Amino acid sequence: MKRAHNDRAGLVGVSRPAPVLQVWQALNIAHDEVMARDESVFILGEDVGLYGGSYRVTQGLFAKYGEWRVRDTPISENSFTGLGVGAALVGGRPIVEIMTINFALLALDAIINMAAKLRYMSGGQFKVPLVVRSPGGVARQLAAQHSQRLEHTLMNVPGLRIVAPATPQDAYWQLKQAVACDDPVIVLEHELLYFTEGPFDPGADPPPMHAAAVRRRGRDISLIAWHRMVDVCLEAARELEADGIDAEVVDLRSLRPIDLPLLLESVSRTHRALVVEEDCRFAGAGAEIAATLNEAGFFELEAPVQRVAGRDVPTPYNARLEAASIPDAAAVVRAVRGLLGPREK
Amino acid sequence: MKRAHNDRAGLVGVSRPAPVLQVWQALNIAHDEVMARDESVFILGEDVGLYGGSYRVTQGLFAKYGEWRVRDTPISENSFTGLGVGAALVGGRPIVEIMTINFALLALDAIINMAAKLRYMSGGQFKVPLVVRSPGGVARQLAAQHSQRLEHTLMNVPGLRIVAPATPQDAYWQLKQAVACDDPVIVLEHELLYFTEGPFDPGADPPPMHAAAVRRRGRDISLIAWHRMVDVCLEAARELEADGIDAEVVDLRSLRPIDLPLLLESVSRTHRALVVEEDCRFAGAGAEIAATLNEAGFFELEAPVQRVAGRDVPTPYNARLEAASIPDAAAVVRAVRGLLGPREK
Amino acid sequence: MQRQLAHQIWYDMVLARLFEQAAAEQYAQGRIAGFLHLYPGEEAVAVGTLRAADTGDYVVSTYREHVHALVWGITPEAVMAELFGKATGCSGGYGGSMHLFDAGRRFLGGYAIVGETFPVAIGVGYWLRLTGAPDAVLCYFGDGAANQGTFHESLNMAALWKLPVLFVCENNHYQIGTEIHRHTAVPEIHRHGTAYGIPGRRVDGMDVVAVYEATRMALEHVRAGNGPYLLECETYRYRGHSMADPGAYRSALEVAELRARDPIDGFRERVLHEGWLEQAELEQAEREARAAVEAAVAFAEESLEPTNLEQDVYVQPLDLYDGTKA
Amino acid sequence: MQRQLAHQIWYDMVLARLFEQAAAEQYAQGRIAGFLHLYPGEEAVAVGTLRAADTGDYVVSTYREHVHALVWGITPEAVMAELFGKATGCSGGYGGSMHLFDAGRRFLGGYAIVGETFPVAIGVGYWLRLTGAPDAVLCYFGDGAANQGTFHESLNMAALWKLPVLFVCENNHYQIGTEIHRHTAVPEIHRHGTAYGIPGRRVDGMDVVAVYEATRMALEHVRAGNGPYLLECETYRYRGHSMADPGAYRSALEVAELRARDPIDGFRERVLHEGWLEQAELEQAEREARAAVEAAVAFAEESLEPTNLEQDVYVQPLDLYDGTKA
Ligand SMILES: Cc1ncc(C[n+]2csc(CCOP(=O)(O)OP(=O)(O)O)c2C)c(N)n1
Ligand SMILES: Cc1ncc(C[n+]2csc(CCOP(=O)(O)OP(=O)(O)O)c2C)c(N)n1
Ligand SMILES: [Mg+2]
Ligand SMILES: [Mg+2]
Repeated sequence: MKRAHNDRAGLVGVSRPAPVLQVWQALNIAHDEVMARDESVFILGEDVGLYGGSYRVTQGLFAKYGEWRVRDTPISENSFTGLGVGAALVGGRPIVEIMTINFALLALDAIINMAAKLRYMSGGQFKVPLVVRSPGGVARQLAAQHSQRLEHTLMNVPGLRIVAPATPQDAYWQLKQAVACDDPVIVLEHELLYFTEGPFDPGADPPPMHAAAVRRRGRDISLIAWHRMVDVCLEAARELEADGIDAEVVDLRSLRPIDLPLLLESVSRTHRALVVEEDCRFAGAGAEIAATLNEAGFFELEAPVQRVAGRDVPTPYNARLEAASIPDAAAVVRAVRGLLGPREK
Repeated sequence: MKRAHNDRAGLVGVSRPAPVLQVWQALNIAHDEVMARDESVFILGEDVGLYGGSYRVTQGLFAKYGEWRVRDTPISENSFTGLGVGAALVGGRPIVEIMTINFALLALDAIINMAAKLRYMSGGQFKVPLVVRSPGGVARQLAAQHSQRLEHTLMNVPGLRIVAPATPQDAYWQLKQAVACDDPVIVLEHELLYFTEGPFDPGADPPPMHAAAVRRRGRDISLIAWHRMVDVCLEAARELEADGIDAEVVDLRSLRPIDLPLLLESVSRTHRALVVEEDCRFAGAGAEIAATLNEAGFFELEAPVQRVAGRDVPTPYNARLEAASIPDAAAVVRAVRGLLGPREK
Repeated sequence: MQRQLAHQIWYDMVLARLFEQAAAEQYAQGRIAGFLHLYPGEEAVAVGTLRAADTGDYVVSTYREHVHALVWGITPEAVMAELFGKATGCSGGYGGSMHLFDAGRRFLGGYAIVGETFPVAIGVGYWLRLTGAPDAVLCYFGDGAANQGTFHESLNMAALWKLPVLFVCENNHYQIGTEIHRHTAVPEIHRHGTAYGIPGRRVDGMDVVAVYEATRMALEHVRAGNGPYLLECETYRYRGHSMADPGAYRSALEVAELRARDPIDGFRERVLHEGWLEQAELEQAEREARAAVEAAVAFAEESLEPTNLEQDVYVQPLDLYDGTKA
Repeated sequence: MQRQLAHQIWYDMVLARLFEQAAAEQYAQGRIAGFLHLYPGEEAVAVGTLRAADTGDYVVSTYREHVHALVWGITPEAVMAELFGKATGCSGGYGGSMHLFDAGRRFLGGYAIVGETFPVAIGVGYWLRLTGAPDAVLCYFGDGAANQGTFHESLNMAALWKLPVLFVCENNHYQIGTEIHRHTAVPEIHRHGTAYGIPGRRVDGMDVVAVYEATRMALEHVRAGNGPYLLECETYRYRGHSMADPGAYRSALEVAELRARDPIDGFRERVLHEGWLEQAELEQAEREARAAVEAAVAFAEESLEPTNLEQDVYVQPLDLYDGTKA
């Protein structure tokens, strides 16, 4: 017997429409919609089909679209990502899921040396409408080899676009925008956000794919973050209220490009900024954000942009050490006090 | 008949001692010395043996030390780099040559997920005395896939050390220090520097492996660079003299860690800094240097650290476009004038 | 089979099963976290191969390596404490379930990226050849790992340079939820050796005696300087891929059929039938194993956690500016 | 063999040889830079295989691909202009010798990282299967490339999903300075197909007729829905690996022996012996080829250079702050 919800686009893995969804559900719906609309879209990756994806994102799609459009692959990351590149050159719009970003280290030749460069190297003859999705970040005690963050590596690559949705609504919008885009887009997802709930309105008008969003207005400092660190900043902002500090929280949503106009507008009001990132501090993504904002926002900033970031260590397994290796709200609060304290008193 | 110079350590590929050597010769001598001294050192890579290395660096060593200590490998970058990791765990001191850094994209799992993490993940049980050498950078019209720079990617990895020698003397010193080091060290070489000449004194005392060096003293601005951009800065500094601008030029020599104390000392005298890098600007190595220097040197700096960097494009084949894609002395001069001009007039 | 060996194997197999059950329980109670990959059903492979090896040999394993570690002599205490993330664990609490190490015992991990065991193993093999050491390397990998590029690259180099590596495929027919016929064009993994001139064979991985004997032969080949060997052990995992996987892609029938060929039950019958050991001895060993596992859990629980986040990133620490020292 | 085909093949082979000679000269004169990998000695492979293909097929080649491009119909002008880095080149001067492309002709490169052709080819093959198109993909690679992990990974997927890909090994016995017995344990590359159930054969790559016929058969197999095929062409390059390589690792004797089996000389003899063409026709074709190459050089020289550095990085340009717009 066919499950009724398999027949309606937008609801493959989710049993009924709801104003509140989890991130994986929003991604699932987005996949279904783009696949229903455009036959050139297909998905490939490890266990995306029969299994439905490690984080359920592709649940139900294999049954609905069949094995040629939802393809379970062997453990051959470089080659199946490169398969996506080849198919994109000749008319396909592949969505490659790399099971976790840790395994993307094996596929960087396909991403960096092929997907990102083929258009330019061919003098503009090809488009490469490839989407590579991958969960990453520090989750729950997955240890050093499974807690990678590759933002900094991918950000440096001309030819790529990178989005980093943190909410169900953004995940839905940005995945659809990524698939519609004729350039290769990396969709970085965070392993701890898949089961986060949030408001969801498929009918709402999306902002541009690379626009940042102000999640909380504030006067005294701009906290700049993405993925899970947005929540960490919001929590810190609530704590800082007690000190009479009114923090603005910006969710970048995109890492290449960075929405610099929005950041400049924000610091033109707050005059101070702190980048909060999960990745190791040294040469992390935050370095680029801080360096550019210092240059471009010089006349607005009262102090150089500071960073609160992960410690420069591989991620330890032990829970306490793991927690200590990445920023939490307390660390953000401390840094903000350090930045504002001496000047305000 | 045995060639006489094969019998003397230090002169395998070079016919007689000289006060002036090219970078490849200095590297060749360093290899020979460490191999003669320590039987646990062995070299592996594509064409490092019979052929003597693409840039002659390992010339003569195959004949002298035999195939087990100078091993020609198949084109299997991830596995032969991983082979180096395995051997390093059990007592070997392998020097892996990755023919060019472009191919290191294939070996990043071995470097990042294994070499850099094994000591930490094992609770400190292992040392990983692995050296990975690789030439990179924009050379002469090698086009997008062969003009990669991976500084930013490797810099972000806890567990790695990175050196970037630009002179024969530094190449000699730093390779020997890298081999002596019990941590994995990446030796980034620049393809256009192998045949650069410079003074060479094997008896001189080396500075610490990660120390930066002031190549030119100056009062007005600190130009911070490494590899080929050091020469570009020196050339710019000479041009700037005409404007009455006295630029200091710092050769970083090391990218993880960065010699921050030296940079701070430099800006404490110059009060302005410009990072000059060949890599693409967005999220390049310069971002980290600028961001940290802005934070740590805030009270010394009169303006935020600026960057002159490669354009955010894949490297084009055409010679003129290629030249336009990376900084030259004129670009550095322009940036310095932009930085100093308005304030001095 | 010698009495003593039979006893050892029996104890190993029972300990393996009980240890993994305890780990599952501790995970359910929240004392173990992360990805936990268990071994029930596959015991005969680790036990049969490792009991055939010499203590001078090196072992390179995957993220499903608790049993390899135990058979190789890492104490249940040290393994369980590692799963608990304690400082007394065999990786000091820094590695966890997927990264067990014991340098002194030549137990080299514990690799969680599929396909990493191949290059590490040939690296050790290369070093053994270079130094003329008599030892061998046992390199474990799953059926799914055989599709990773490193399999091909490393087996070629192993063959080319005649490295003393025994490649052991733990073919449990699944790559998480993907059955072998859906991930490998030629699912007889041992046959892949022909592309490198590496001899190999398939053995019933549910029969510990068969695995033991095949390993002895294979290691003789390897030690004699003939280069690598590829031993494929057909086996089955009873549980999902990890604690996060309910294993819904397999039919109950399939699981039941395979459970009927349980390696522990099979060995018990064999032992009693051949008269290698008495029923009472088996029971006594089982009690000892159970006590060992209980002691391991207690030890892990009581142990302290590691406290130094920055330790052992480098042999000589680096001093990176972190914004707090200015 | 038909007269017309024989004529075409003759012209292709001669053009190939003359084009590469001209490229070498232009390189020596500094009009071409970068890495320049030439094809003399190997002509029969590209010509024999590509003349057996249909225009609807896709071609995926390496950095040693000038001749593939020429045979596939990219004009000598467009190829030479690309080597000169001119805007009229087949990649607009952005790609150079190693990155020739022609989207309209389904010529998909031009990959300079060894082993990249495999995943690209299976990607195209996957798309062809998905859309039910009748076309095939020709995927070129060298003997050295067979040791890259992507060879293994991609051939497995090609076999698993029966993708219409003809893998053509240009086995010239060298990976730059490393002879095949020193880089591959089983140097009969076509035999590697057995690890994936992919049929294959070895053919004399110095004999263009043999290559042509083997390719016809192989493509029939591929087009009939049987999945991939692995054709190994044994050949030889007369020059060093690239213009930077003097080729000192080979003996003069070895080179002389192979030159004695020159594919162009061989085909000339065959053509005359079989009476497919007259001597005068051969000479006439040679004159035409020579004229075409001269015209190509002149065209390349006169052409303008590309001027826009930032063009075509993206379909929709990104606006990254670069420090000059503040
Ligand atoms: C390179 C890489 N890709 C994907 C994964 C995720 N993953 C972990 S185990 C596994 C399946 C491995 O199957 P197999 O090799 O048969 O070993 P088994 O788990 O069955 O013992 C996958 C896909 C990984 N850890 N590494
Ligand atoms: C991944 C990678 N490693 C190394 C190189 C450098 N390199 C270029 S061609 C080549 C040899 C390739 O040999 P083969 O595949 O036999 O092709 P041939 O050049 O003989 O046609 C090497 C090592 C490269 N381009 N890519
Ligand atoms: Mg398996
Ligand atoms: Mg070759």
